[in-house]
Amino acid sequence: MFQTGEGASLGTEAMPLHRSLGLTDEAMLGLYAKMTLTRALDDRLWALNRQGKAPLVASCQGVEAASLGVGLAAKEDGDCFLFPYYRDMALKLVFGITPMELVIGHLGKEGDSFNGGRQFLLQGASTDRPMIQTSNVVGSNLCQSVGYAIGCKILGEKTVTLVSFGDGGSSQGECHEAMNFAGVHKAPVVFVCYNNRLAISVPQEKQMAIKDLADRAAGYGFPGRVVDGTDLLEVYQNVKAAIERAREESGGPTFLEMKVERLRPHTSDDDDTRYRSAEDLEASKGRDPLVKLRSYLTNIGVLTTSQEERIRGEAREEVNRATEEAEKAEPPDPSTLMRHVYSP
Amino acid sequence: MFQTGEGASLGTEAMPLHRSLGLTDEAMLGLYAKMTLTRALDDRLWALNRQGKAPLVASCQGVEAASLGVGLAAKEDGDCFLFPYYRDMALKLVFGITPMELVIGHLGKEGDSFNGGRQFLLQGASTDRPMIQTSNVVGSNLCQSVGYAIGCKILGEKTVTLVSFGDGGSSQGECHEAMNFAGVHKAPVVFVCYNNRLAISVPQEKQMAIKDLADRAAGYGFPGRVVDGTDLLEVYQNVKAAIERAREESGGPTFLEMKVERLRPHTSDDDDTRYRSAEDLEASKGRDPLVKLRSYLTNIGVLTTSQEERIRGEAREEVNRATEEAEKAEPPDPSTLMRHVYSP
Amino acid sequence: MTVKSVIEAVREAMREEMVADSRVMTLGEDVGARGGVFLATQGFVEEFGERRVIDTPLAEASIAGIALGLAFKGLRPIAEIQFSDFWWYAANQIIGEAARVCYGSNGVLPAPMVVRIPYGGGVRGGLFHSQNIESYLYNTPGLKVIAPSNPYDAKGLLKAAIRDNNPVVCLEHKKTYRGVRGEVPDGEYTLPIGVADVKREGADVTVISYGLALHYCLAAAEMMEDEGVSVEVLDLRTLRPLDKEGILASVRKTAKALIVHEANTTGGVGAEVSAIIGEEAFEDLDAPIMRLCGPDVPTMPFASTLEDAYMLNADKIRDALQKLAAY
Amino acid sequence: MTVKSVIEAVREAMREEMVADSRVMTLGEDVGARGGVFLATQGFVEEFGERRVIDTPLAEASIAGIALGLAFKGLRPIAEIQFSDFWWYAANQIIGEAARVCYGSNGVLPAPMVVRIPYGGGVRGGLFHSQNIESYLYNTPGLKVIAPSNPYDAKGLLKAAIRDNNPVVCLEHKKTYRGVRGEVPDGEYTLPIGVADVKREGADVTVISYGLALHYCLAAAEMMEDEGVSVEVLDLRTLRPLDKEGILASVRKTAKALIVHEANTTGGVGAEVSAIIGEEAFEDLDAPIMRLCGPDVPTMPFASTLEDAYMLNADKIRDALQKLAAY
Ligand SMILES: Cc1ncc(C[n+]2csc(CCOP(=O)(O)OP(=O)(O)O)c2C)c(N)n1
Ligand SMILES: Cc1ncc(C[n+]2csc(CCOP(=O)(O)OP(=O)(O)O)c2C)c(N)n1
Ligand SMILES: [Mg+2]
Ligand SMILES: [Mg+2]
Repeated sequence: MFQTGEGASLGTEAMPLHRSLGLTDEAMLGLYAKMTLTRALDDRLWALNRQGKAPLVASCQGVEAASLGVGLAAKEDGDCFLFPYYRDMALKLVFGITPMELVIGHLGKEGDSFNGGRQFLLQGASTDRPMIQTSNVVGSNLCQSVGYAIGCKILGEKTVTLVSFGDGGSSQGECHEAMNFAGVHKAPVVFVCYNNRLAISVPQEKQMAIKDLADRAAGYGFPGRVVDGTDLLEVYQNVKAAIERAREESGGPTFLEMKVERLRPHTSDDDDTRYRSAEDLEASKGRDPLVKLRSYLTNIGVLTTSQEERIRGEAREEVNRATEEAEKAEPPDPSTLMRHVYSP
Repeated sequence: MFQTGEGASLGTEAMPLHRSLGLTDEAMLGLYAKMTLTRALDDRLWALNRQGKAPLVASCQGVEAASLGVGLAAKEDGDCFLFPYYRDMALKLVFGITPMELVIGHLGKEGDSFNGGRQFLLQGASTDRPMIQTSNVVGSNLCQSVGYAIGCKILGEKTVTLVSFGDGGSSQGECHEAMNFAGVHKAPVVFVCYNNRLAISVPQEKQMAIKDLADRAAGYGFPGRVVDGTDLLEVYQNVKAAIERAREESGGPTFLEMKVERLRPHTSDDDDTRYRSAEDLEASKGRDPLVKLRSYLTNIGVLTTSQEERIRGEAREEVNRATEEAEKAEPPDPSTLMRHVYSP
Repeated sequence: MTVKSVIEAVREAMREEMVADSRVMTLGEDVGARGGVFLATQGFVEEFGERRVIDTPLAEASIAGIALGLAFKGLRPIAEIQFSDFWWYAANQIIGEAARVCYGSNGVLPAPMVVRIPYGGGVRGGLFHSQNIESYLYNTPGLKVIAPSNPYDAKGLLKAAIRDNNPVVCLEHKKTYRGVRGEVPDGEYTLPIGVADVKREGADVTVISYGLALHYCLAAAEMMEDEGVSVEVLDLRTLRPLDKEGILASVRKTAKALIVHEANTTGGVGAEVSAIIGEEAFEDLDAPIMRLCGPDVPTMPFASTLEDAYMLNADKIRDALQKLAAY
Repeated sequence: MTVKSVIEAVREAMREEMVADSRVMTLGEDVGARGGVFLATQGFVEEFGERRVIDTPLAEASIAGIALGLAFKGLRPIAEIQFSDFWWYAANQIIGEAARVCYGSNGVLPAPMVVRIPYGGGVRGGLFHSQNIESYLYNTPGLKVIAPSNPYDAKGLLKAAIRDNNPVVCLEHKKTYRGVRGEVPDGEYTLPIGVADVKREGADVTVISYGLALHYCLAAAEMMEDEGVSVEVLDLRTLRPLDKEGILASVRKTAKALIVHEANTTGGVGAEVSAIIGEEAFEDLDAPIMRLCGPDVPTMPFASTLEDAYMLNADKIRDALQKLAAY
């Protein structure tokens, strides 16, 4: 279990950390609302699965702070391109993807903006979001993202590419190839690894013989950092710095290992009691990023109980609206099956 | 260019290094003879290529000390299994493969002991040599060797597996997967990487953003060492230690990066003047492992001029005999084409 | 005889072989405590221990490559690729290496390994949990490929595969895992690899299939019976080596052939079956050799309507059989 | 018109496209200072610089994956896989990803990339420098596959491939690189992907082929002419999409078809061509659909005798044509 170190950002100092990072109290409330919405949506999707409406759901509970922090830093930067992975719901919400799009994606209905109901949630691409997530193949987005980043450099553009993946994904050969290629070309890319110590059921010690994946970066000639991925501000700070470094002439890639948690089974198809102890799960819940952010904001008096209730109520309403609308959508017309095998 | 460090093993100390390593003067002369034979054979094969008889030759000049040192340590150990690569001629000679087998392998004649003329030199397997080299696919022997090593462990055998490959091979995704798997399972395996700073024409700086590949081992939880691969005794010492470590209960893999040289073009098909400066080649020649061993033995008075001449003469004769015999062999019977697609 | 599901038969086949032969072992993602995502190895790690049941890192190339190395050492590994859609990473070790090793060593080095791969659609898996990969495997000399359609065949063929001295890919259609049940003998048995099986005798048309689609063919044959057309249903069971004699015998009898599979049409197993018939039974044919195979799109989509449009069913097959019968 | 070799035509096609469109670039092992091991990119790094001519690490998965990422960014990468035998590592990015991207994004995301792959035997390359990999590519929806046999086709098709908005694999037979020369127009031209070409008109038998084998077919047709049999030689040129109409038109004319390729018989392009004919030209046929393709062993061995036993030549094809003509 990852322990928040001494440099932990949470606390009740005179000058709260977020302000010293240039984030207003209002912005923080907005972020708390985003995280609350993410959680509510995630719960709803799980319920939709149990109702037999959403064939598969991969919960993002435990990774929200990391994903939101990545999204926030990238969005604020204004010139980032993303290759996210399946637990990046928070990041996607930051980039303006609506709850209704997210529900539609899970139902496989007409109007899905990333794949027209051909793939799982938000895999594919849309015309107006700086984001590509081609497939379910763990690890395959890594080389693609490095190629994209090198492409930006070739074209003389300043865009920084961010790619996210799990501890499991780090085992893939392509992860090595991508990091190596990025190192050689000082590609403007940030590798974001969400380490929840599990690849479905396989625990970290069966995946690797090291404690910190961040240590691998040295083998590729660029920095790697361990980040408490349940701490929104620590994530934000680190991603921001990595984006800046990526853009510098003599900069290049950074590897950020976000120590996160998995609060749910791997997906709605999984039964984690087969392999995970109740204690381990409890310990994870003790690091719930939403609880952490709430305590931080309450402790420093930025979030009041009534605000909290309002935010929670609004999230619930938004999720309800999204679900209703999405459920009304029709499935795609079967006659479209043969379309778009090739691009004109 | 790799510089021999302060701990360099060559010199004329009162107690020459080889004796302190348990190698007699006689053994050293035998090793010098082996390396001389390797060089003579390599020259002959190149000539056979130029005569249109050997379709392809990959010279081992520059890697002989490393390959011989690996072979010596493994052979002496008595319980090692090898997954060598194409420049490992010296190692193969140590393991009793005859010059005649080597020439036959290059000509694709009947009697080839590893593949019956179906593949390039000594790819395949023979019934009585502890050695498998399945293919030309750079990197593909790595996972296989780790599987073999884990198999030995499962069966409770004490065999140690050694696998060799080039700096180019280190870039393959499978190299990462193999090292990671080996780390997790503390597999009794020694990774031997011959770094000649070139993958055909691609120089090290375009292959990786680091100076020493040995640094990567830390990312897999086992030790990595930089070894002067042109120094037979330094190689021998390090491989011996790695074999011992592999066998220990709490031991496991070691990664040995042998800094070697490439004294010839990549293969007989290559024209290295297209991409390699004369100075770079000259500098490499300054680290010729055969010259280095000769100086060492001459300086300490173990090798005299007349012995040197005798050894060279014997090598020439042996190569002549092998060539004559091999050239007499017939090509395989075409009717055998369909055999052994499947094992019974 | 006991009625079992395909997944039970698969599990039983592996378990029996692991009990009988200590060299048999299994490795793959989540095959340990999780028992595999489809529970094919449920209880194995408890029974056989972590040395013989290895939970691997998420890295398919190494799963296949390590298995090959284990085979070289004399073990008999059963590797699991969690979903067919992820097999591409393992292609080099399976096709490039394992299938070439025996030939490339002039017969000296066998590669006795099994790669189990759950595959196929109709499970709302979308583009990356539904792929049919047969057409990338059955064309490989040195490899054997089995694709059983029911529990009896699955158990008998998988056991034979584990004892085989060659690399064998076992393609298990995910939708048959729990969806297809059938009788399995209580005692020990194996089935020969490379032998097709007449699942239903008939005189007028032969329909050739395998895997999940075979069941739709049987249902369609039933419908045709009502229409007075007698359909023979041949289950290929093994995709490499194809049972040429079995195929030709049936087609020579009925003089009409329809090949049915879920995989894309172009280059699928049906292409080779058709070519065999067109080459060797030309004079016996009364009609064109027909195929009813997957449309040429990159796998069935996620949306129910699109998936249904892609997938086979008994009606679609009956329509094709009617056309062929009427020819 | 100037007489050129295939490798010169390939180089010229790339160079012209790189001059005309700054988005076109190339990457692969040794494509820089070395100019590629076959010299396809000779002089490129000097002319276009290291940003557009990237010497990559030895890692095929990344070569394809990086190329795909570059394509996403709007560049038009030409990736070189040094030898077909090593393409397996890139299979996931080419087949698993690139070929599925347009469909999987509902048409939003094209993947304009070319993967050039030298392939084929007869060069004393043994099991790992000779492979025919067509049968693992032509069956892939979303991918295009070209396999030119001569300099004119190579240049025209490769230029079209570079301008295509889809992933295109360009299979270049190594033995044609310097072994086949022919006239190439001096001006700008492209050839349409997906159109076969009648390389020789004939009336009695159609022989369908591509790549190096096409030349042996032409030589065999010549021999048959002397025997009074008129052979039509159809060059597929594109393996996906296959030119169904072109194939059927020729076969309907001659009523007899022989398919010839170097790749293994089972599951090869010939299987699909045969199936197309057996399905759609059945009534027009006067004889079985014959194949003369590579024996089903894992690639041609290194030894000259074994390689010759595997490889096609004009005599072998003439023998097959004689049999078919006499049917
Ligand atoms: C190449 C590949 N192999 C296997 C799978 C099946 N699978 C889906 S997610 C997963 C575990 C991923 O673990 P990790 O990368 O740590 O991400 P997490 O789910 O823990 O966030 C596996 C094995 C896959 N999608 N892709
Ligand atoms: C997978 C693969 N890709 C490409 C090649 C072609 N090739 C053969 S050797 C070689 C360079 C190998 O470099 P390195 O591993 O450093 O070994 P060295 O030849 O320098 O000893 C290349 C690219 C190959 N054999 N296998
Ligand atoms: Mg994880
Ligand atoms: Mg090298």
